[in-house]
Amino acid sequence: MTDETLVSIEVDGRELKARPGAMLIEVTDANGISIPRFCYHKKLSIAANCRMCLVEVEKAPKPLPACATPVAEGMKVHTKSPLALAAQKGTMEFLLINHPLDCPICDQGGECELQDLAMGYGSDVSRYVEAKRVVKDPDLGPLVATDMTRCIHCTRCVRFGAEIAGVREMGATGRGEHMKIGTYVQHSVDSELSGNIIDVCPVGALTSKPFRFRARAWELQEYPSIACHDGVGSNLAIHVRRNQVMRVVPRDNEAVNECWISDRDRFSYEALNADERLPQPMLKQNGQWRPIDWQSALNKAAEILKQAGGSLNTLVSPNATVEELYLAQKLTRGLGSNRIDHRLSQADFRNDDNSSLRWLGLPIAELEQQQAVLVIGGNPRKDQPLLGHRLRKAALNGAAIGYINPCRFELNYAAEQLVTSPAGMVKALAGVAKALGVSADLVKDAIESPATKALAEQLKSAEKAAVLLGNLASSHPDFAVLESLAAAIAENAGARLGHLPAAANAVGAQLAGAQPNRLPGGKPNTQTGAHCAQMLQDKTGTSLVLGLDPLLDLADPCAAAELFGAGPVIALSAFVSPSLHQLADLLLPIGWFAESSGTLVNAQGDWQSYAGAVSPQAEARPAWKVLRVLGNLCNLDGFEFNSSEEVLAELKAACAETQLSNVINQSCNSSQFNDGPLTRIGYYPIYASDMAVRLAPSLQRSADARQGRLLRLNAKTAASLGLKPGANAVINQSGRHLEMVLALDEGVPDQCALIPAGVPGSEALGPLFGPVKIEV
Amino acid sequence: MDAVLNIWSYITTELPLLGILLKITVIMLPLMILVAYYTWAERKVIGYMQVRIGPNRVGFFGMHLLGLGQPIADAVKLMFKEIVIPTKASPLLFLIAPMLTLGPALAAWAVFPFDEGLVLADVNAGLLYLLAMTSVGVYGIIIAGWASNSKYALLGAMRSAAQVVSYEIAMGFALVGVLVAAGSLNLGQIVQAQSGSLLHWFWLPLLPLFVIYFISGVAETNRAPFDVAEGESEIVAGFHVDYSGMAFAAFFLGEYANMILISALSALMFMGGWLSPFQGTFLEPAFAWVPGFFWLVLKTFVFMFLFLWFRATFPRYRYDQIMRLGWKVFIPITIVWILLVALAVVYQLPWWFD
Amino acid sequence: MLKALTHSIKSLFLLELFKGLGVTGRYFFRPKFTVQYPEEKAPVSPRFRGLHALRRYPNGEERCIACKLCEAVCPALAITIEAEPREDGSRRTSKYEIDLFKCIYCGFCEESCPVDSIVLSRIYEYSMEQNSERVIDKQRLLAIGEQYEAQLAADRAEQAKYR
Amino acid sequence: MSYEKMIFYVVAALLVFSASMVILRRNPVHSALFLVFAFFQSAILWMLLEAEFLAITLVLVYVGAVMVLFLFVIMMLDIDVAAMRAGFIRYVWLGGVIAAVMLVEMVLVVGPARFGLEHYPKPQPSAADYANTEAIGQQLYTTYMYPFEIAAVILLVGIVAAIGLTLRRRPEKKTQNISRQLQVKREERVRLVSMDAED
Amino acid sequence: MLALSDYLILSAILFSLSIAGIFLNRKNLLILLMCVELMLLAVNMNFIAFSHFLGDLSGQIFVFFILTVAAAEAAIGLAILVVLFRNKRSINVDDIGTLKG
Repeated sequence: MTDETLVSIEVDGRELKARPGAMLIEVTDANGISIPRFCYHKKLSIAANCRMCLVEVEKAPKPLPACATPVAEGMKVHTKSPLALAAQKGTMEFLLINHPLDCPICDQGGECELQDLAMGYGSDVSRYVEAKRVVKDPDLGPLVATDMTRCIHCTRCVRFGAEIAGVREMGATGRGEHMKIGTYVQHSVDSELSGNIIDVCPVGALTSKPFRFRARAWELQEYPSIACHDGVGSNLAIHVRRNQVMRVVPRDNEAVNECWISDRDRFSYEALNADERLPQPMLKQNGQWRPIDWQSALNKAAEILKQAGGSLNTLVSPNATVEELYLAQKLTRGLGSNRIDHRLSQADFRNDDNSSLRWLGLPIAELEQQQAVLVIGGNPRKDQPLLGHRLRKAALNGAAIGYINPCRFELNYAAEQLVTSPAGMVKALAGVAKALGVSADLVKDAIESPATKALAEQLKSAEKAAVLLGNLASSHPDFAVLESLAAAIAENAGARLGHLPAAANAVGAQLAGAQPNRLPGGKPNTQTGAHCAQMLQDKTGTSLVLGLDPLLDLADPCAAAELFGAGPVIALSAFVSPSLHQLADLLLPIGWFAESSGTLVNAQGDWQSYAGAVSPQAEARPAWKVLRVLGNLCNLDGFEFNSSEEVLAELKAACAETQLSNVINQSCNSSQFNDGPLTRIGYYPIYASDMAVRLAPSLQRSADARQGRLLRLNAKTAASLGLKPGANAVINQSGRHLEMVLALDEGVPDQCALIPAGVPGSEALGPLFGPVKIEV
Repeated sequence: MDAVLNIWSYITTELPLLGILLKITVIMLPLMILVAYYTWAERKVIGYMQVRIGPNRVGFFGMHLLGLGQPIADAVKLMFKEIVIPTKASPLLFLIAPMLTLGPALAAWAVFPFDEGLVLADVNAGLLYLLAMTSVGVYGIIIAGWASNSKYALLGAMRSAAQVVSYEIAMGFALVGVLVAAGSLNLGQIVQAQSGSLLHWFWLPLLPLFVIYFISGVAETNRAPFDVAEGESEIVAGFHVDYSGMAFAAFFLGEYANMILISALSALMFMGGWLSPFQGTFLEPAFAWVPGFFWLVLKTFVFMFLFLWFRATFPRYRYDQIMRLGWKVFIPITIVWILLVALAVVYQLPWWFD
Repeated sequence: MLKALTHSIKSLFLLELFKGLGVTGRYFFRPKFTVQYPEEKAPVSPRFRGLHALRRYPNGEERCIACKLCEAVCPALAITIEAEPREDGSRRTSKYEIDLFKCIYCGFCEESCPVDSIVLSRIYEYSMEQNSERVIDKQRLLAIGEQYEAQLAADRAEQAKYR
Repeated sequence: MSYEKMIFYVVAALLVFSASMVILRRNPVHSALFLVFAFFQSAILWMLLEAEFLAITLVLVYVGAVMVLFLFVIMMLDIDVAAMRAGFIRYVWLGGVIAAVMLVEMVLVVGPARFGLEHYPKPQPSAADYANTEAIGQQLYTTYMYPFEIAAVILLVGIVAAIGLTLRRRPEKKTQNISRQLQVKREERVRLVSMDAED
Repeated sequence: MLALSDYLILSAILFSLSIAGIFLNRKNLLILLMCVELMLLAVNMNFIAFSHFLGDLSGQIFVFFILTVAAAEAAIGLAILVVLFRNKRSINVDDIGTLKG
């Protein structure tokens, strides 16, 4: 923008240049002039209902709210003039009429915007002698605590729900003295971004329930960190008191998470102090667990590893840091094995040899500028909440969003959803491809319909378009075909191809070489090895698992149980779970998240490093140190690292010339999956995505977690099986049984069952997609 | 009574060694008790001067008795305290030092006449012996300071040793005046030389020497206002900072025994010793029955009280001022006065020196 | 000249020293003011800052609301507070400890308390035999508060107008 | 064995012991303290020889003054003891041999053969009113008047020389003149100046 | 009865010891000074013994003078030592030559 288009205004005697149409408060904020405010929030619409930002504008008859006054050429503004101050003081007095003076018991005390401004604008004694208003607190669920008497009706939470979360959960009822902010009808706030209303609330009306009363703002030390649950890599600030993580709040980063974070990132810290933390190394002897000291545990581990040699299976969590992944692959390859993988839920590896390094395909911030997006097999709203939020922003800007899914998901914006059975997804996608004129090989089974044509047309006509493969696509048994088709569609429609990574470090794991076909730096590896599915098929050898649950985190728990039953299992884990207890032979406690330093590579390829905020609990040690020592004890070269930075530097050097790209060299067109009489659609619910999340009590109490534990069928299928909603149904897959409560969901196609993975009991099931029997 | 005297004379004549030991005990025991109660008196007197009442709790048989049991209680407590020997200290010297302080202070009493002829060893060079003994007392201080292996202790020892040695000169000169006036080194003869009346006592002709002698005595014993070695605020407690229990108590006993010695010597050499203050007046016969020992003790007590009175009154001198007083004031005055006294003796000027 | 002369005479005859001795000598005979402590006790001000106590409301509810202002204001870092919601959901401390060895009895905690919960009582005669007893916990603080509530309440009421 | 003899042998043994400690101890403070001890033993022996004045003077002058001075110097100087002991072992045999030879020669000369009791019988005990101090004083102030004066002058020279050697003028050192301070007058501290008022 | 020779032999032993001491501690000026004092003590012992056994006070008078002069000697000796130490941070006899000029 050139200078000519700017208007010049004068604020408190300072000449300022401003974009025409900008609100006064934006200009003053940008120039470091502070104007008090409550209802204004830079990411929310303007309400101008708190009146705290009243300023004097020359030639205006009354003070004007700075948040709702557009700048005009030659405007003269006084923010500190007697008139402005009197107006602000008056506003403050009105606000304080009904605000309780309970700062000492208010969790916001010490970081409260009202408290801060009252210090400047409030008076010592209230002139209001009447009784104060009392408002009953609505129950907003397990995450957000309320104290609505303190509410000053800024409506930030209401606007957040309507504009950001996309769910009109909060609202104001009544007028004047009787105005209340609540949920209309009694229900909890279930949005996956609901925690952000804690941050936007300027007073202590909405506070964090897990954090409730546990610490005061001034006791907390802040450490920057990175979220480790999804591919966004949200920037976090960890608040620590006496070496204990008390809460997690967002850090602004416009390129990644703006100023929001998902509830999963915000509340998963509770797992740090869970009872399931592994306090010290444990060894299983004759079926009995007994604690041992670190030295003998490490010696024992090294002994097992040296014995295993080339037959070692290493399975690493894609949420682990690149340092850990790098050391894990170095250790595995140093021992002569190339059996390492991080793609735990992927079923189809046929594209391993002809695909490049998968990533989002475009910067996160550009998602919201797309005009058409086709999401194949994914529900970004729940799987990558902030990517979902970007897509919602795009949709609100008029973009056409299309989904091809084995199930209809509840979205918070208008989108075209094409729902078919899992095998039908390939055909539907092929239909889209055909409509775009993709070559015959790929589209031989294509089913064309008006819907596919419309999707194709949207992509074709859009200037900026993207084709995104989600979690359900990557765990689909025909992932290679879906990916090839998506690539072809993207190419033909002039769109960009991208993957929505399921885990925090899925991109980084490829760069670290934590898969058999990639060396560090993403360089191709031709040495024979075994990927995850191969290992599950071979069912032999010693296993080393890092940061994952050996059953719940793998696509096929039944096969996994056999694999881990075959040989000794060494587990590096921060937590102990029933399956670890049952299958592992040696448990080495490691630090998780805030307890060690590390680096995560997010969906758009940002390397984001963080330092530890607290020391690991009990005898736990940072995982990279454990791996380093194991390398030393196995007499391997190149394990002389003194800090995680040194590990990172070595990996970064290997990655110096690596480019992320989603190019597919050779298409795969042979579908290998067919629907059965009743097909399972397996998915990981939002609060079952990894071990830590499963152990965060507040998240597990939330509505999403409850919903995620249900079996879903449509009414017709249920009726044909003789099942009633709310009844227990017995799921039978791979000869094992699991009882689950049934819920009806018309979004599920006929002859399909939506069955969650990663929830308690699901370790008894087989692969995510496949035939399943359901009985009464 | 006669039986006791008989046994006494038998022991002293037939078993001289045992006799000497007995005599020593007879002198030492009351002296030690006096030392103990001197500490009590000090706390009491200073307390009174500061409008307090001082120790008043520990008594005997359940009665408070002005706190008379206090010294005993203190002694018992000190006896049961551990003597901590600092690391890298010289253990032998560390333990010898307190004895070296106490020893000379007690040894000096060997030549002290308590009444006419009532003396353990009637040495001709008694005065010289006293000087020798007081000068040996410095060793306790120096060795304690050095053996503690502490900077504070060493600094304190250096200070107090230098002070003691300096004031010994003034003190010695003052005693030379006495010697010249009395014409003898024998303490008994010095007292005899003062015989006559209150005005014949040496305090009058040797007034400056008397004052200097007593003040030097205060300085010599490291008492207030010359207690820079103590100097709580600067070197903690001087040379005995590392001492505890009985080792510390020995220093304490030595200091108080020295104070009593100085007081007794002042009484002896300037205030007529055991001579009655009413000698030569009409009251002399009326007090003829009073034993000389009583007068000596009375006079000694007056000086002992003065020690306490000084401590309650005067603020501490600065170290350089102490040295200045000793070297630049006292020594010149004593030398001049010795000259005057010598002249007076030679020319037999007034009646004292005839 | 005259002044120098009088000064020399004064110092020669130690006049000032004798004056000093006179002063102390006079006081030797003055009546003594000593308070015979265990039998007699000096009066204690209502503002006296002695042993800490946690008070309760007359209905038995503990006053402390875990605002942690005392912990924040304590210059000696003697106070340790842990808080969490009580079973009924109200904000209460789960741990309230004062290290009596660290405490300097400045009374800031009392002054900062918005609910008059932590107070410094008039108690100054207390001792402990074990080092670990120096940390007094919430139970003991409340017990002290209950025991001396009448006195504490009276003192607060009397001082209310000056605060 | 008589008292006298017993005392002599015990004291002589202690004297020889402490004298050898003076030369053998590693720490100069210990050497000095053993020397003090040696002086005490000598004083006792001198008492046996009826030289009570000199015995007390020995204690007074040597123990009370000279050795205190020695200790002062030793303690105040930060002496590297180890360096001082260098060559100790090397010269042990030389010192030992020379001392032994000298000792043998001297004992041969002064042994009982020439200076035994038969040659020099025990002198008569002096009279009861005999005072050693008085006798020495008598001699000093009569026969030996001039040497006495000379000795006094030598002492004075010693004092002056010692002070002259060790006195350092330290210009940076600040001292105060107390009597001057006490007699200070107001005029010396405050100077009243009349100045024109500035606008 | 104690003979004169007893005293003379004792002083001979003392004298020999101090000679040995001078050889042994030839670097330490302090010990050297102390050995000299010890030597003078031996000499004094001789004088007094002779004085006693010959019944002549002159010996004691001489000892008196020796004491006086020796005190002065010790004072000056120590003064020189202090000056040496102040300049050289050492009391090694070898260094004393460097005090010249």
